[in-house]
Order: sequence, then C-alpha cells, then structure tokens
Amino acid sequence: MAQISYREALNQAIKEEMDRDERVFIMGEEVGYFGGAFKVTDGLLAIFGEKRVRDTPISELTLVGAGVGAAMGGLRPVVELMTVNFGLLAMDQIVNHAAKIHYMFGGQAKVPLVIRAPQGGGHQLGAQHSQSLEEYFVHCPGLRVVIPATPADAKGLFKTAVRDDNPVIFLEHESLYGMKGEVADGEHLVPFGQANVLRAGSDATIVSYSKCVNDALKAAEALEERGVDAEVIDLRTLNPLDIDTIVESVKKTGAAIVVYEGWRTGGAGAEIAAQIYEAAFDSLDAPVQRVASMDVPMPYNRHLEAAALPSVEDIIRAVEHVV
Amino acid sequence: MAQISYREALNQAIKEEMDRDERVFIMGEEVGYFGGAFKVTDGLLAIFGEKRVRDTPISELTLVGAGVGAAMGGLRPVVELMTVNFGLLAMDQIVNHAAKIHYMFGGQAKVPLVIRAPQGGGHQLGAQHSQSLEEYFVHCPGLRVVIPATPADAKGLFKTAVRDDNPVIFLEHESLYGMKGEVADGEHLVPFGQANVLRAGSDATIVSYSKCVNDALKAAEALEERGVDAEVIDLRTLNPLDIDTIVESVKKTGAAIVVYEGWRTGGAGAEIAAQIYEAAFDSLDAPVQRVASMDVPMPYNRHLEAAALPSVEDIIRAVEHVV
Amino acid sequence: MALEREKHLAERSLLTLSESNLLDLYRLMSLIRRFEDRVAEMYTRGKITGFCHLYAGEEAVAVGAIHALYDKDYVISTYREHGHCLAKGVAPQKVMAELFGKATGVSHGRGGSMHLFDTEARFMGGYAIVGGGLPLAAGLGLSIHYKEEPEVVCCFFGDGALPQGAFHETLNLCSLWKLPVIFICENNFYGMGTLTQRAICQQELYRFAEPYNIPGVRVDGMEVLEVYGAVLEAAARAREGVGPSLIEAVTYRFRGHSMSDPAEYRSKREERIWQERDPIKRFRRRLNERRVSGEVLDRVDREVDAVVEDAVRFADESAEPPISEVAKNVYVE
Amino acid sequence: MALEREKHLAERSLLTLSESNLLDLYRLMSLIRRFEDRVAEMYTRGKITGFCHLYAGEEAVAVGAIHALYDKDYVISTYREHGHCLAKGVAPQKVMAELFGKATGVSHGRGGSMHLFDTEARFMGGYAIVGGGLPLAAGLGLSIHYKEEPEVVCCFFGDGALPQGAFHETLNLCSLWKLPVIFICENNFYGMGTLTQRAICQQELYRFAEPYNIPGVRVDGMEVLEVYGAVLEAAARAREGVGPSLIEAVTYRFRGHSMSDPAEYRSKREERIWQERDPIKRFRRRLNERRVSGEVLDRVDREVDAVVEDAVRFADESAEPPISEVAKNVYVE
Ligand SMILES: Cc1ncc(C[n+]2csc(CCOP(=O)(O)OP(=O)(O)O)c2C)c(N)n1
Ligand SMILES: Cc1ncc(C[n+]2csc(CCOP(=O)(O)OP(=O)(O)O)c2C)c(N)n1
Ligand SMILES: [Mg+2]
Ligand SMILES: [Mg+2]
Repeated sequence: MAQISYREALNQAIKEEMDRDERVFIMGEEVGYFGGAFKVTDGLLAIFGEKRVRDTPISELTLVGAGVGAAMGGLRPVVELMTVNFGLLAMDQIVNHAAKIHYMFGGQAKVPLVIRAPQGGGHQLGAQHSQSLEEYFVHCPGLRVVIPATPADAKGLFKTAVRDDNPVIFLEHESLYGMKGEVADGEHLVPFGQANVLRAGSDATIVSYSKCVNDALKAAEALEERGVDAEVIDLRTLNPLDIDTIVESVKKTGAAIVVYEGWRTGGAGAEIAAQIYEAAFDSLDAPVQRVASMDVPMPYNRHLEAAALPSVEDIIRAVEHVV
Repeated sequence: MAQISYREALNQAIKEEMDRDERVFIMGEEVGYFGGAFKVTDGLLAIFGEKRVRDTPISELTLVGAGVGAAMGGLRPVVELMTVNFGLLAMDQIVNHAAKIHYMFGGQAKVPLVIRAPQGGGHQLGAQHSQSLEEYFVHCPGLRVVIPATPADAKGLFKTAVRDDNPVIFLEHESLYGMKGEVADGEHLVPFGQANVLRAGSDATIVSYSKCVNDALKAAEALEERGVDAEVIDLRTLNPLDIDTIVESVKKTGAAIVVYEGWRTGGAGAEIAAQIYEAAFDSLDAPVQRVASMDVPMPYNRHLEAAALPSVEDIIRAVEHVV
Repeated sequence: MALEREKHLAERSLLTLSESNLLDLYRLMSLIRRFEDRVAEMYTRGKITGFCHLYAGEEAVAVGAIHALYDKDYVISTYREHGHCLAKGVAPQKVMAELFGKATGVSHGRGGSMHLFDTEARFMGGYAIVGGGLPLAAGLGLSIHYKEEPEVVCCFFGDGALPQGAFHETLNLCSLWKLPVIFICENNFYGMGTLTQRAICQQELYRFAEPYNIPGVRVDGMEVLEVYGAVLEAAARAREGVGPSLIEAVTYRFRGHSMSDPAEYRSKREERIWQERDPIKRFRRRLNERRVSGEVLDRVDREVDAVVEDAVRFADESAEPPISEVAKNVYVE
Repeated sequence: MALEREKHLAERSLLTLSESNLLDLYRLMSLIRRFEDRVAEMYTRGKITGFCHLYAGEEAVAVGAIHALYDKDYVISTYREHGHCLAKGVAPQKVMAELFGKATGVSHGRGGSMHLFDTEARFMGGYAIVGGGLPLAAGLGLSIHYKEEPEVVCCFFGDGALPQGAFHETLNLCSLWKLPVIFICENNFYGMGTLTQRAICQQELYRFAEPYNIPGVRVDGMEVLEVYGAVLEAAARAREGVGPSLIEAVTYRFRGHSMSDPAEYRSKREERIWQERDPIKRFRRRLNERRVSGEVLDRVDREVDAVVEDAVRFADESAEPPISEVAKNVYVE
C-alpha cells in the first residue's frame, strides 16, 4: 500500500495492464511525448514505445472509431479523449457504433474498448471545457459507464475496464488528479456495479460519484456536528448501477440526496431518484433531493462558476431539508 | 380548418414562415429536388428556388454549424437532419456551439436556428436508424426542445420555433407523418411550455409526448371500459417543460405514468418523475411509472422490435399497477 | 487519369487468370444479381422489411475487389452491402435469412439488410451511417499493423461519404500511420437523389487522395477485371507496409436508392445508357472472347438460381428469434 | 510554391501603402505583443485564470490579414484569439476586462480568454473546440451570400485543425456554394506538443486546397505585408463571388501552448532561430528602409504602453458580474 495520487494510480493501472496484456495499448492526443494533457500517461512512451503509446492527430471521431475497429480486430485499445467535451465530436462512433455493434450483429463482434476522458468544471475553463457528460453515456444501452472518485478506485476500476469485453466510458474528474489516497501495489481490481458505502449513517443517504463524493463527505462531517448522521455512498459505476446498495440504505435512513456535477435537468439525479422511488417508495419521508450544477453553460468568472457548481453548502442544505 | 396530415402541416408551416420572413430558409440533405426523405419539404423548391431550399452534402457537423453561423449572421435557418440518428455527428455543433454561444459571449450573439429531425422506431430500420434522442437535448441548457404529437401542434409549434431567438431542436416522429388532424389555415401559433390536456380524467395522469400520445389515448380508452378514468397530457415541448400542468393533474389523480419512446434509463421519464415528486410528493399514492423502450439497441426483427418498444398494453398495465 | 493503365492491367488479368477464376467472378456477379432480384420480390411480398438497398449494376466492384483479396483479409461496407457480403463468401442462406429477420440469419435477425456481419468470413459489417465504416476500417488496419500480420482491409463506401469529415480524418490517419487499408469509393453519381455535382466540389473523386500522399486511381467499375487489377496493386502496396490507397470505381445503381425510391430524379435515357454497360453482360462478352461458351455460363446461372432458391426456402422455413431473447447481447457477459 | 509571388506582392504593398497605414500595422503588432506581455504578468499574479493562450510571434498573421479587410467583414477565431480580436479593433480595455472576468469585459466575464466576442467589431468569437469555428465561418459566409452583401469572412485556425473532419466538410461546402470565406491556417508547427509531422501526413498544408478547386497559398507568416497581400487577393476573389481560399501562414509561437506549458518538447535552438524572425523586429527594419525613423516607432510603442496600462487599470477597477445574474442569457427571452 502506498499513498499515491489519482493521476499516479491511473498511470500505474495503465502500465500494469499494458505489461500484463500485449494487446492493450493507448492512443490519444498528446498521450505520448507530452505525457498526456493531464500527465496521466507520463513516462509510458519511454517504457512501451510509439507502437503502444500512440500520439494521434486531433480527430476525435476517427480516433474513437479507430479504437472500435481495433477492438473488433482483436486488440484492447484504451483511447484517451483529452477531455469529454471533445468527445461530443465522437458521439456517432460511441453511440451509433461502439454501443451497438455487439447487439446489432447478433453477438458476433465484441468491442473491448476503454474510452478515458477527464471531465468537470471548477478551473474557470468556460462553457466549452467544463462539462460533465456522463448522462449521455448512461442514456445509451451497450456502454458501461465508470466514474471513480478515489485513487484506489481509479486503479481498480481501470483494470476491470480493460479486461471487460464491452465498450467502457471511463470518466475522470479533472479536479481529482492531484488527490492522494492509499492504493494497493500491483493487482487490485474493483468490480463494476458495486457501490461503496464510504460513511455509514442513519438519518439520510447521500448518493454521489466522482469529485462530488468528497463534497458529500465534507457535508456529512459538517452535518455530524449539527447532529445529523448521513450515510455517504460512492456509486463508482453508473452502468451497471448498484441500486440495491442505494435502496438498502434509503430503507434504513428514509431520505435520499443525489449529488453530482452534471446539469440538474435530465442528469443522474433524476434516474437515480426514479429508481429509488420505484424500489423504496414507502420508505421515503420526503422527496429525493438533487444537488447538481445549475442549468447554465459554465461561466468563466470564478464567482459565477462557483455559483453554478454544486457546493458543500448546497448538500448540507438539501440534507437538512429532508431530515 | 382542414383535415391534413402531420407532414402537410409541417410543409404548410415551413412555407408560410418562408413567405412571411425572407430570412427564413431551409437546408439539409435531400430537402430540395427529392422533396425531403420523408417528403416534408415537397414542392418548396419549386416555390422558393435553390437559394432558400438548399440541398446539402452529407456533412451533418458542418450542416448544423453552418446553420449556427448563418443564424449569427442574421438569418433564421431551418436545418433538417434527415434523421436524428445522424445528428450524433453534429453534437459538437449543437451542444458546444449552438447551445452556448448566447451565454458564453455575454448575451451578444443570438442563434435563432431550428433543427428539425425525424426520429423514432417501429419501421424495422435497426439499431442505427430507430433512436429517440430527445434526452440528449433536454440535458443541455441553452436549447429548446419541441416535440409535437399532432398535425396542429406540428404547425403551431414550428411557427413558434422559427420566431424564437433560441436554437430549437424540433423532433418529429417518423410514424406520425401520415397522421391526419384538424389544422387551422394560415396563422396558428402554439406557445412553448404549454402542455395540452387531451383527455380529462380523475384516476391517473398519463404524461406523454410525440407518437406515444396516441398510445396513451388508446390506453385511456381501453381503461375507461375497465372503469379507470385516466387523464392524458401531451407535453408538446420538453424545454420549457410545463411542470405546472402535470403537477396540477397529479394532485387531482394521485398517480402518474410517464410514457415515451426513448430508452427507459436516463430518459424523460426520470426527469419528469423527479419533478413530480419534488412538487407533489404528498399527492402520490404510488411511485411514478415509466413506460419506455427497453434498454436495447433496436433490433430489426419485427417481433423483437415490437417487444423493445413501449406498447398500449404496457401503458394499461402501468396504469392498473398504480390505481 | 489513371484509366489507361487500369485498362491495361485488366487485359493482363483476362489473360493470366485461370478459367476457373474467371468463372468464379462470373458466378459471384450472377449470384448477387439473382439473389437481389429475389430479394426485391420478397420485399414486395412483405417477407423483407425495413430499408433495403440493392446493388444491381455495381456487382463488378464488389466481386472484382474482393477477388483480389485473401480469405483472411477484412471487408467492411455500408447499408448497400449484400454484394460485398456474398462476394466475401458468406452463405446466401444466412444472408437471406437475415433479410427475413430470422434467427438463422448472419446477425440472428437483429441486423437486417443494412447490418450483415460474418466473423468467419471476415466480413466486418454493413453500417448505416454514411461514412461510419471508415474509422472502423482504420482501426482494423491498425490491429493488423499492430500484430504485424499480412492482411489488408478493404473498405467500401459511396460517393456520398466523401463530404463527411470521417473520410478525411481516416485518410489522414491511415496515411500517417501507413495502415493497410484500401478505400474503395463506389461512385454511382448519386447519394440518394443528389447528383455528386451538387454535393461535392470535385468530380474526380480519386483526386481527394492527393494531399494525403497516397495513390488515387479511378477505374471503370463496370469492368470486373479493372477493379480486380487496381485492388491487387493496392493490396500489394498495403501488405508491403507502404500504406493505404484510394480507388474510385465509377459505376451505376440500376435501381432506386432503396426499395421505396422510384428514382424520379434521373432520366430513363441515362438509365438506359448505363444498362448497356451492365457489368455482367459485359463480362459475358469478355469471357466469350476467351472462348468460354455461353452454355457454360448459362449452366452457372442455373446453378446460381438453385442456390438462391435454396436460400429463400431456408430463410422462409427458419424460425423467428425468440422474443425472450430481445435483451440478449446488449452486453458481453 | 506560391512563395515567390507572395514576396513580390509584399514588396509592392510596402511601396503602395501610406505611411500611416504602415504605422497602423506596426502599432497593432506592438499592441498585441505588449498587451499580452502584461497578460502573462497578470496571469502569474492570479488576476487572470483558466486557460490562456498567447499569440506572441504570430502577430503578423492577424494584423496583416485583418488590415486587408473592411470594418464590416467578419473575423472568427480560436482560443488563441487575443491578437485577432485586438487587430479587429476591439477596445483593449474590454478585452483585458474579459480576461479578468469582469462585468465590463467583452463577454461580460462569461467567456474569458478563450471566448472573446464583439458584435460591433464583427469579431465573431473565439472558440475552444479545435476546428469548431470553421462550420460557423461557412454559415456566416452563407448569410453574406444570401443577403447579397459585399462582406467576407476571415476564419483563423491552427495547423492542428487540419485533421478535423470539420475542416474538410467546410472547405467542400464553401467551394461548392462559392461562399466568401478566407481560411487562414496559422501553421506554427505544433498542436500543443505535437509536431505537425506527427499529426498530418502532408506538410504543405496549403495543398489541402487542391481537391477543393480553390486557391491554396503559403505565405511567410512573420512578414506582415506578405500576409496582407495574400488576404487582399483572397478577399477580392471572395467579394467577386468566386469563392473561398486557403492561406497557410507559416509562423511560430514564441511561448508555450498555454500559460501552463513550458514547451519542453522543442529545443532552445529552434526557438532562437524563430525569435530572430520576430515579425515586429522585422517590420521595424522594413519601415526603417522606408525611412520611418526608430524614434517614430518608439513613440508608437510608448503610446501602446499607455493604452495597455489603461486597459489593465480599467480591468482591475471594474466590477465583478453580479452573482444574481449567473442564469441570465442562457436563453434569449
Ligand atoms: C450520416 C448519415 N447521413 C445521412 C444518411 C441518409 N442516407 C442514407 S444513404 C444516403 C446516400 C448515400 O449515398 P452514397 O454514399 O453515394 O451511397 P449509395 O447509396 O449511392 O451507394 C443518405 C444521405 C445516413 N444514412 N447517414
Ligand atoms: C476538438 C478538440 N480537441 C482537442 C482540444 C485540445 N487542444 C486545445 S489546443 C490544441 C492544439 C491545437 O493546435 P493548433 O490547431 O495547431 O493551434 P495552436 O495552438 O498551435 O495555435 C488541442 C489539441 C480541443 N480544444 N478541441
Ligand atoms: Mg452514391
Ligand atoms: Mg499549431
């Protein structure tokens, strides 16, 4: 066990998977010589060479499509989108191709592809560089959607993703790269579809994922001082979704708050809330609360950006509203 | 008032808006000489000429982007995507550009653009040609999302869309083109954000839009015979969403069922349910039901396709489950 | 224009290919034509539904190109792919069954006419997004290159795909990385009802290869041996690791865009001119020149008819996929 | 290579442009350089945040090109757009205020460095999606064409945008419809840390114009008059309704990709060679040849310094946008 950053955990995971399986390679803009726009792939080129750490032109659509084709051809590509915002250029290859090929051809073809993409706001990068787009992938059968909140999960989920035979959208939060945590050396796998109860509590269930998990934990601490005992669940994967763990918790606490950074409307909060109601309607004492980004394109100004993003205070307020 | 089809209503609306305002023009693949893949623009080329009815190359990304640019340049373009499935190639221009330009530049630029796109399944066109993708647009602030279910609304909402100063995603259902209904001659505007209560009822509220509205009405009739009195609401626009009308109804009936053709997970049902709970939690006697497409890429085989799509029976079952 | 050279290569092929090879070419073209004639009938009778795009008139492109490949080479195509699929050796029974939506179809009834696929034949799929197959072809090429295998990828698409960004992005990537991909543009002058003149600013489509520093040639797509010769060269180049090629095969679809298109946007006269260049009739004449008798060819046609009949029977008698399996294969478990 | 011809045009411009015009060119290049030097400082001091991409070294491209336009012509650019924005005449105060995120900024603090915009100046925005501005340029061109107005659109983008499908789609559309758009590719040899050689299979980027049947020329992007001459020609062509042009301006960014990039991927030697071609120093020498004295130019520099100081002061003293307005302008009401 070592204390390493989310970034290092990913770097380690990629390296280990490439060591383990020769069919695994990574490609994307600046992943090689530059070491990745967020330095996640730093040093890999020196180890694996240009064949397996491939810098690409700026062609997101074809980059993803080439990943799909290479996966169909028997490789296990990891494609890095420099950020998820640019992935909008590749939606056709993700939604119309990657997600459908296995089913549409009667199960013959497989697409064992991992698409890694940093996302999220908070760095004053403005409307075209601050989006959290997980819902576009959740709302598309055929894709797995993985979204780690900690260094250990980043490593463990990445390894599972590479070994999974489905196309996996692997979303990293730009604010998490520097975050440190305990990570097992070597083999460490986190299965898909198992949420993590990070904090047990009896008064309310805070369901979250990615960077917001940290805010949820901070809110829970603050709430503790005010005598509210909140349970915090990190979903880790959105597809598959571990609804059982959520429902079990809600049955215990009677209140649920979903916290995420995507836009409020049509975001993860809606789906998770809907599933909670369907499974635990009678346990709820108040409506499920959604704490999310405002429905605005992200503004550049720091105060406006902070106002648009969900905050620890927003979470506290939402919890207090229902307990 | 004349009995005309949804297709004719659209054709009429486009023609009238082009007559009214010289800045309005239409462009897209096959909209001119071919008269539109679904014949919606039939005859318009002969009336308005190649300048205002523009056939384009197959370049969805640039087609939409050119629409955005032309709108910024003072025109009022109507861009036809042959089907919404191909719109996935244009997501960058829709989400990163059209939706953000007004806000990101501090309100200086306007994008009065209408993007028309047929969508939906039911014609055995397979996984890449049968999607209903409204949620991708609902989950993006800055866009209006309009989705008419009747010929009258097709006309009235289209006219409002053309006159609106925001980018509007105007989604038509491929199964509706042949549907007939009463449509006012000439000027007929339907405002955004006003749902239509198509059938009053006291036992349950069926909320729907687009093609599924017909199924909801059929289900309501069948339910009447079984002594269940269902209210049927056609949303007409998803952004803005007329939550007030929904909530008012749910407060009366105590039960809500959302019916839509998109994939169940992460679809409109989740958002609408979440908003219903937030506004009318105490009025609900049972969880909001979602009747939607299964989470599968659409299969070609007719029986499988029918199984994957929501049916009248599914609606009846869902209503009976909660009343 | 490379046309003269291509003609020369074709003449050489006529002399060097064995008679059984030549008969194979004939047989496959005849199979595609007759198979699709029956498909049209079955469509009219409601046995086949959805979108259905026929290949009549273009058979020489698929057959000539694929004859220049080895079995293990990959082929990838569009929604107009019956021809490529049959030419790649997929069983007519399984193709017809797919069109009927049956469990015995290549894609188990999930794909239909636009989405044929056969792993064993290395027919890597028909795709219904114009230009969608090109990035996949690059990826398949990359997998070959990566594994240092000798195969090539042959990627078919229409003139309509040229204005798609995917075409451009893919050519750049393949040229940059020297991937073994042969791009075959089937220029049949129309994308649905739109003449290429009204969609593309350049009518010599092979010229789009120029900035990419890769060979671009135009061949007569109604001459099976011309296509064969050009693809043979491109494949050799690809196998040597020199990179991709672009081949524009000039051809014509005898029918409308799909079964529901009466093709009113073009003149009967234009259609007649092209009918006279029917690739199958033409090749018959060529074979006659090489002393293959009409009787031999008629015999082939009859054999083909039997195969097609058998395919129809097989498709008709096959079972529907069970509804209980509608959600199978969304994910690999 | 069109380079010789371009040089000739530049010489002619030097002779034909009035001294006040020439001084304008100098003043604008100097303004951009000095403005951005202060931006870098303000960034280091935390007054400016987010991504910030400086234009130092490339000033001759924006200034030369935009000098060839009329006020009502449109300019559209990327995230590296401070130079284009200032050259188009947007007030330095409002640009600096935007970088500070202030309510008085061109985009009222919503856009920041990457998203400047000014309706009046017809500066149609900086966009942060590589290639994203090109389709918009086509649309602006279409609006001009449609209204039968005499304007042109000048669209700037980097070498990195060439492998994007949007580039290809837009060139085809503009050529097909003869839209009045001038595409200016700022080839500074790098897209972030990637050399063009490793991203594009063709190093003579102007050659991408060939299949589109439009002029493609390469100019020395460190020579303001060369850029000016080429754009003047392209604009005349566009105004005549003949269609778009592609101009490759070969240039170099003196700093890293953005404020956070130390540019370790390139050698100090390479940087030095290019520093010697500094477009401002070069143009000073040219002006000296035309007997404009160093003193006059120094005076211009001092005036520019005062403008920049004023811009910083204005930005610093301006108010933050009110938080209550965070949701304003999501929709036009
Ligand atoms: C991205 C996309 N846009 C539009 C369509 C609708 N469409 C189907 S086929 C076609 C024409 C394609 O023409 P071409 O590439 O020349 O192929 P051909 O049909 O002539 O073989 C169009 C526009 C589509 N399937 N995909
Ligand atoms: C679609 C997209 N992909 C990737 C990026 C990340 N990115 C920002 S700038 C850049 C390099 C662009 O290089 P170039 O076009 O040459 O412009 P330069 O920075 O040299 O002016 C990249 C990859 C982006 N902004 N948009
Ligand atoms: Mg064609
Ligand atoms: Mg560059």
